[in-house]
Amino acid sequence: MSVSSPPAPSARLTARERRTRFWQMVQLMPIMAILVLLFGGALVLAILQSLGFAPWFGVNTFPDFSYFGALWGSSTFWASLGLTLYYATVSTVLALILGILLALALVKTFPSKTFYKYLYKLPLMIPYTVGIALAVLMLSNGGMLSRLAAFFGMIDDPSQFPQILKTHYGWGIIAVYVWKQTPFITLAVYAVLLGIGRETEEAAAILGASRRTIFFRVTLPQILPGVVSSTLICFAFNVGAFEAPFILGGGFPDTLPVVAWRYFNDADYTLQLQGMATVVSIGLVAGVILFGYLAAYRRYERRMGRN
Amino acid sequence: MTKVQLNAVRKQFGAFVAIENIDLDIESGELVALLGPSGCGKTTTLRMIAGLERPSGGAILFDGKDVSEQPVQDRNVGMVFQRYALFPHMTVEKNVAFGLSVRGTPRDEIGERLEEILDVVQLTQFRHRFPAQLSGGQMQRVAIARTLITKPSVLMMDEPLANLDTKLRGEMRRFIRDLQQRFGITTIFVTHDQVEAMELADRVAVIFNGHLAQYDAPAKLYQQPANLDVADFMGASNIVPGRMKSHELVETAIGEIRVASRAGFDSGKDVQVMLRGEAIDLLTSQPARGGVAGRVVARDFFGASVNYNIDCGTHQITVSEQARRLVDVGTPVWLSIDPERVWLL
Amino acid sequence: MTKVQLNAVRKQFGAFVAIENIDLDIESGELVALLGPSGCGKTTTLRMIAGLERPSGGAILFDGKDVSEQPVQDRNVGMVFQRYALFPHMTVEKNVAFGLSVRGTPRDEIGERLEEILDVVQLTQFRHRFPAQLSGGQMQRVAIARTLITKPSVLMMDEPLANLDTKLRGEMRRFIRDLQQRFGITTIFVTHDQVEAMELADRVAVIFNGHLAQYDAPAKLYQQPANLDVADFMGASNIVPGRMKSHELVETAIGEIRVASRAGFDSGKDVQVMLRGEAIDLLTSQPARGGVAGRVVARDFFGASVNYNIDCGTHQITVSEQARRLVDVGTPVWLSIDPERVWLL
Amino acid sequence: DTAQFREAFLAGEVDWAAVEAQAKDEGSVNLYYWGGSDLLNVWMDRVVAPALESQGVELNPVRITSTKDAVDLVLAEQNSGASEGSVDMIWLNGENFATLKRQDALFGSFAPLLPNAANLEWNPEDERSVLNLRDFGVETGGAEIPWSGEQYVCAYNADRVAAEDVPSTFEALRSYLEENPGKFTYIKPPHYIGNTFVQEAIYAHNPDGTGAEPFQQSSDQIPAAELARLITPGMEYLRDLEPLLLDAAGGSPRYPEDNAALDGLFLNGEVDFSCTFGLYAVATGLATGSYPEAAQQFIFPEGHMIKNKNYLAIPVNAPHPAASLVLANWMTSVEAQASKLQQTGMPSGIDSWKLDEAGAKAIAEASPGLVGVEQDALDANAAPDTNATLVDVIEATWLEYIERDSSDPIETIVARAYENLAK
Amino acid sequence: MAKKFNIALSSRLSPFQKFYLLVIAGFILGPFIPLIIQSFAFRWAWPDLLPGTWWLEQREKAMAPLAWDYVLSPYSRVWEATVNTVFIGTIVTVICLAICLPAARVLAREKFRGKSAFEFFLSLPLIVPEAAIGIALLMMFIRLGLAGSYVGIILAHLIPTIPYMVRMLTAVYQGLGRDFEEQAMILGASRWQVLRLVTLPMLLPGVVAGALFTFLVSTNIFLLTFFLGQGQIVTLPTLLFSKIAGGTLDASAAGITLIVTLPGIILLIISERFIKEEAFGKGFGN
Ligand SMILES: Nc1ncnc2c1ncn2[C@@H]1O[C@H](COP(=O)(O)OP(=O)(O)OP(=O)(O)O)[C@@H](O)[C@H]1O
Ligand SMILES: Nc1ncnc2c1ncn2[C@@H]1O[C@H](COP(=O)(O)OP(=O)(O)OP(=O)(O)O)[C@@H](O)[C@H]1O
Ligand SMILES: NCCCCNCCCN
Ligand SMILES: [Mg+2]
Ligand SMILES: [Mg+2]
Repeated sequence: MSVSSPPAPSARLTARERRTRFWQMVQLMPIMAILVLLFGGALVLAILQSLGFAPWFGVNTFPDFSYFGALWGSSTFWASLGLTLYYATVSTVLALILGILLALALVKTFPSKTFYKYLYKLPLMIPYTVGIALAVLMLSNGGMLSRLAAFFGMIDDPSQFPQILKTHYGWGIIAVYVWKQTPFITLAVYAVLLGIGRETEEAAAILGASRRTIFFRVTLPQILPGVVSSTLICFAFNVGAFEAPFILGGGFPDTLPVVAWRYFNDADYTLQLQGMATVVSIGLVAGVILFGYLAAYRRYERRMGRN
Repeated sequence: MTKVQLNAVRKQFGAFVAIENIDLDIESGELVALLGPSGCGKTTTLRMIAGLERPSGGAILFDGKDVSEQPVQDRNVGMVFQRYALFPHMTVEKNVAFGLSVRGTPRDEIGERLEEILDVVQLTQFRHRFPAQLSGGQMQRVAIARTLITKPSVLMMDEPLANLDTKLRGEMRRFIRDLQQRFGITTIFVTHDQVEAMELADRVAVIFNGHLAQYDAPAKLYQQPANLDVADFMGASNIVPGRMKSHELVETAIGEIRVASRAGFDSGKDVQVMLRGEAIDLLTSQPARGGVAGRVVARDFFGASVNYNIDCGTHQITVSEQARRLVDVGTPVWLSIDPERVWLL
Repeated sequence: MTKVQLNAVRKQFGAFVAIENIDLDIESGELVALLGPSGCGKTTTLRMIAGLERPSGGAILFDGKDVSEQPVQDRNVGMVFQRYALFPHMTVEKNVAFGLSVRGTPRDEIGERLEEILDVVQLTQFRHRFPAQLSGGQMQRVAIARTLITKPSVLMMDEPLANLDTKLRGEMRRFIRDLQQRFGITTIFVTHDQVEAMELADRVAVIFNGHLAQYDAPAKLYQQPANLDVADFMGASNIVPGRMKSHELVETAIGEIRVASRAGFDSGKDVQVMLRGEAIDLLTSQPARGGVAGRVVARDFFGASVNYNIDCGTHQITVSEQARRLVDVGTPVWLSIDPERVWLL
Repeated sequence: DTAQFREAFLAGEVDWAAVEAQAKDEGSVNLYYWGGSDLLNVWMDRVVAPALESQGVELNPVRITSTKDAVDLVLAEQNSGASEGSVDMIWLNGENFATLKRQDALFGSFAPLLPNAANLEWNPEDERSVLNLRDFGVETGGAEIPWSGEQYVCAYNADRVAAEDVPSTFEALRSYLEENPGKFTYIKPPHYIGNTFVQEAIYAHNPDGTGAEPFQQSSDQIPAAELARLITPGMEYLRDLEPLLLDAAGGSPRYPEDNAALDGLFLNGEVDFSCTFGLYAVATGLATGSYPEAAQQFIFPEGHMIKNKNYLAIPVNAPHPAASLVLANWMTSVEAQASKLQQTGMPSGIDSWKLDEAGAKAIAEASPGLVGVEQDALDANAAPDTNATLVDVIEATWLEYIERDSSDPIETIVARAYENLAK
Repeated sequence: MAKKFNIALSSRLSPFQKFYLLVIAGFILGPFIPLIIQSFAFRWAWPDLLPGTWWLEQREKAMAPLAWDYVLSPYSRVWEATVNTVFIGTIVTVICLAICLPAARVLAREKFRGKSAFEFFLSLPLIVPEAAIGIALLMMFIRLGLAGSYVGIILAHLIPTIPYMVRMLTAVYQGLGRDFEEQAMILGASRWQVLRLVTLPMLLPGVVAGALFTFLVSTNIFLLTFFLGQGQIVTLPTLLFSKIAGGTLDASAAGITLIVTLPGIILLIISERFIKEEAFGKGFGN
């Protein structure tokens, strides 16, 4: 990163300014180092490997696009991609809707509010794996809901219970993401809601707007920044997460991270680079979609006159 | 064009009583100011009239009809919020048109009324700007236009000028009064600035601690405050305790002061004598009769006027004069007090 | 007790010139106001004097010594920020003692000076409160005490009263002037309110757009502004263009006006005639000689004074009077103008 | 240093006392093992660690979820050029051993040099030595030492299946499933338990009727086309079975990821049978509550019940070679094997005929016992593993042909797998 | 009419919202009921609503510790994993705070060329999945000898946490304004005194929010820890993953799941009082 210096009236000032710039750099240095060396380095390494540069496995055919070719050329990749995006999108949208509804309820005053302010943050505080465990216990064919159905005489064999986990509809995965991420989005939206206050809503009411109109035309546009950044984070996580689709997914075709995992775990080492091509593809997909989303959002923001 | 009445209106937040039995009649087309110190309940009163807050007791009548059960949206009131509450994501135009467009007013009509109102508030050239791109005074005008375009029958403004500088504040006062008079809208505005209240309002309601302390025309309020609190809040500079010697004479620590006789103020009664700085003439030579003696101890030059602090022994008296001649600090002076303009409390 | 000089001080932010060659001499113990519209460079000037901003050119001298190289911590200046910048996590006491305790002043001495200063600003009983628990005026006093306790040789205040209501503002002005005089501290304060500048300052520096427009005593500034901009900013209500008919007579659209003769204003010269509202007497009958005829079109009652708008044909003239008698709107009047108090530009 | 020690030891120049002394110096040993069994984890901490402690070595039991992780680590560390890695010992068998061997990442032929090597049959003349000398058909060369012996056994839930309905052949299984669709599944290849089921199906459907025999050769010895011919009937059987498997009615059959998952299905009655490596799985499953109370073992598939061993291997870059040897030696002691059998249900890996009477008795007494089958019947129906190189091919074929439902003929798929393997 | 008024702008809940809140409570808390039961079960087969055999009935007969006996024994590694998780989370939080504070200050207050590019790069880790860098990072770390070490895991955890921390701190710095620091300087405070006496205490809500989030993200990370821990370093998410990877839960897995939720609950109870929700809003206000 280069530093700029406006036209300086005297040499003494430039020296002083240079000192300021230097201190700025020093302060930015540690996070730069971590992100450039570790994060950037790992990204570059992953890309290099997916292009055939892996001398430590005795492979060096760089640049070799055959791994991407093989990957993108197979229909199962696209099926996996479709599933990955499907799970990520549906759960993000559901979490978003539930989260906004919850945040809107939380700004109200009600007797058990303190309790709810603890309650809604609970899933935020505990790992995804816990959510997965809970899903297994509740939703599997041998799980609690199935047993309740049997108790009420609705089914008499676990196989009659509608399949929620281990299907390509991904209800289990979606349930876990929604369970875990609704609080996250709620927190972001609730915080933004507190920040904007209720005055504009009241002004709209006085001007004759109905509750619906107030929400869609006054409240929502104002909480949009919070909504956008929290959904971005959740969506990206959902695209890249492995545990839930691995444990709760419907098997072949798997989501891309699970495909990559299977490649990495296969005793067959030739699949390692294929795995790298897969993870790089995941990164690309997440990147492209999020950039698209962000660009659209920025355009919207500009239209709204912000920035 | 609506007569607004508050009958014994109360408001309680939990155990805290914010408004205690306020009665207030506002005539159709009148401009009333709610005046009082911070936290006295001005905003709360306004919000109850608007329907944003539900009274804990009493009734609010519009043209004699109880509106307690009417939702905000149906009261046809307008409100300009203290901090404008402009929609930050809408242009000036969209902000102003909002009230019409949510009512489903036809596009053409919205367009027409928009042109008209933007012209009145002189914002036509800023119509495509966003609130963040406007100055304080412009935002203020957007807020007013947004409210006026819906032709409310009652217009409310909550400290509409609190954030503006002196010059802009002056302009906006004039502007608001013009508009209000032009459309004849019943208007209630909230302020904690007595000068503003007096300049703008037909009548001023002074509220202390949720109680209505006085409700009168500005001149009356200024010259004949109902009690010491009001007097103090209205900026009465000189209040001297004394005792009536006769109907027309008060004995005070700074000397005897002649007053106009008034019912209820009989000989022997302990009173507070309120002397407005501009009701006192400063004489540099002892007058023939009466006149309180003192010495100038400080002089504040305000441009148009000068304030003198006169040491009269036990009390310092402030005297306000047109800035035509300047009396130096240290000069011995005599105060000549017009009996008609002394107020007893 | 320090004389402050600005010699051709400039300040540039990137390509933008915020301050253009300002020269300013502030005598030891003097109270100077920096006055000007928003964005003119007042704060920037103050920050350069404090050492928070480095001038792009010119020199700042304290008692004749260039302090350009001295860091903030060593200049022994005090500064009261516009929004007080009280440390919200410290009590009144901690806030006030901060400057001493970071210098490692012994506990005993801190204690003593704390008592003393809290007494002066009358905050002893609030010493254990946090800023959030104080009123505006109390916060203001904490900010001042926090600064004074370090015995700065130069005290700076940036719009210290901008957030206070009328009553409190009045009290604080008086308080600041008392303190400043008691300690004799060289004081510079920033304001955009001309009334405040005139009331408080020994001299006022008017800044427009980074230029020093005028630097004079308040009365001079008010009555004899250096140019139209200053006149306008100082709230001159009536400015009428005209042409000198003789040394002592100006021909204007509202009639002939008699003036005191002044060098440089010769017959035939085009001038602007500035008439202060309080320099005009309102007569309800035509005077013997001169007198501009008009009709009252508006009356604003301010309590202590009344403003009349007089329609004089092509111009409306504002006249300010003590509120002793009230002339009704519509009354025909004549303006009597004191030649000594007419200012030509 | 470690490399010198290795050479000296393999050359027989270091006597056991010296090994023990050096182990004390090294002080600790990092054992990487699949940590998915509570019972085994407890045993490691409760029995192995103190035993090593008494020899002056601290056991660092590293629980991993996939043996491949440890192999990866060894290879990556080996490739980074450092002489010492971080893995001292890995519990493994089959393909993972083959990988390490192929990459020259093994310590060398240490097993026969251990004092407790006496508990194992090394004589190639003796047929019973085969599982000590060959692992998935790959010669162990003494670079790994047997730790447990296992056999692939199925169990049924007697509350849900009548004894006469219990299948003993693949055909009977299909008939059962036609009556009771969805009540069976097997673990998903490439998990080794799933692979094993596939291998048994292939053995049973060997068109030549030679069962496991041709699959003992490596891929070098058996041409792709030939292999394809041999496995086609088995693969076809599995493909035909798919619509009868768990959840197949809902669209796609469900294959559990590991045996914990299969146990769960079995316990809840979602499936009626559970097949896994586990001679004593039912006994231990009943003892831990993870099997239904009425679980019984049965002979299936007749004549093709794969039996094998699993091993402990030392990587070439083991940082604590002497301590590893001490650990390996202790693990093959009667004491270790008996307590392992008793506390975890894992069968003994040493050969009972090589033990003295007391030793043999200790092992026998430690056994949790078979449930519903006899040892003789198990022995009678035993079959060997498939060669590791063929496992890769069969696994790839299953993934292509069954999981991905490829329309390519098996021959093509196998040929492709051969090519990939050659890369 | 009266009803409509209440709905229009009241600060009270609508009937739908009341119902919704109950549903949410069920959704969040409901699954914990079978979890708790399972942790005490010995054998709990379908379709029983309660275990057929309880752990306590079998406790004496068991060949090894079962259920809570196992979970609470050292064999389960639960304690080790908890200590690791909290230790790593704490160190990551402290380091993250230490390196993000100065950077956030610069980002909030200064302008420099390339700033927007830098800010964009800063949020990349939020959108690039961990899976995409995990294996490559592992290879780097193996080479550096950092695989399976605390240092390695802590370094890796900094990647996804820095963006959160920087966002929150930058937001509060922007809200803070320079006034306070300048005032302190004018009053004679040194750089260090300014930081210690004024800046840090005033940044506290943002620091708390940022630290809490960093800690949460760190203690939630599975994949990076799993790859880089190499089984040597077990944290609560990796321990639990190993237990439930197959998709079933036995009693000890249920017990461990419960233990894994404990630190979060404790943290929630401790921190809720100090949390200012608005502080999060600033970080996500974009
Ligand atoms: N929602 C509420 N809950 C509790 N008390 C409240 C609430 N709203 C207002 N109050 C209290 O009621 C009193 C009146 O408040 P109100 O806002 O009407 O004051 P105000 O006169 O408008 O003051 P200001 O000039 O400061 O705006 C205050 O003491 C305030 O603290
Ligand atoms: N750091 C900066 N970078 C660029 N321009 C600046 C900077 N600081 C101030 N300015 C500009 O310099 C001019 C003078 O600013 P300054 O803050 O001194 O105004 P001011 O007179 O104090 O105004 P106000 O009354 O609104 O506080 C303004 O136009 C402002 O935009
Ligand atoms: N690792 C990033 C996770 C982002 C999605 N959810 C946020 C929850 C944080 N605990
Ligand atoms: Mg208010
Ligand atoms: Mg300023």
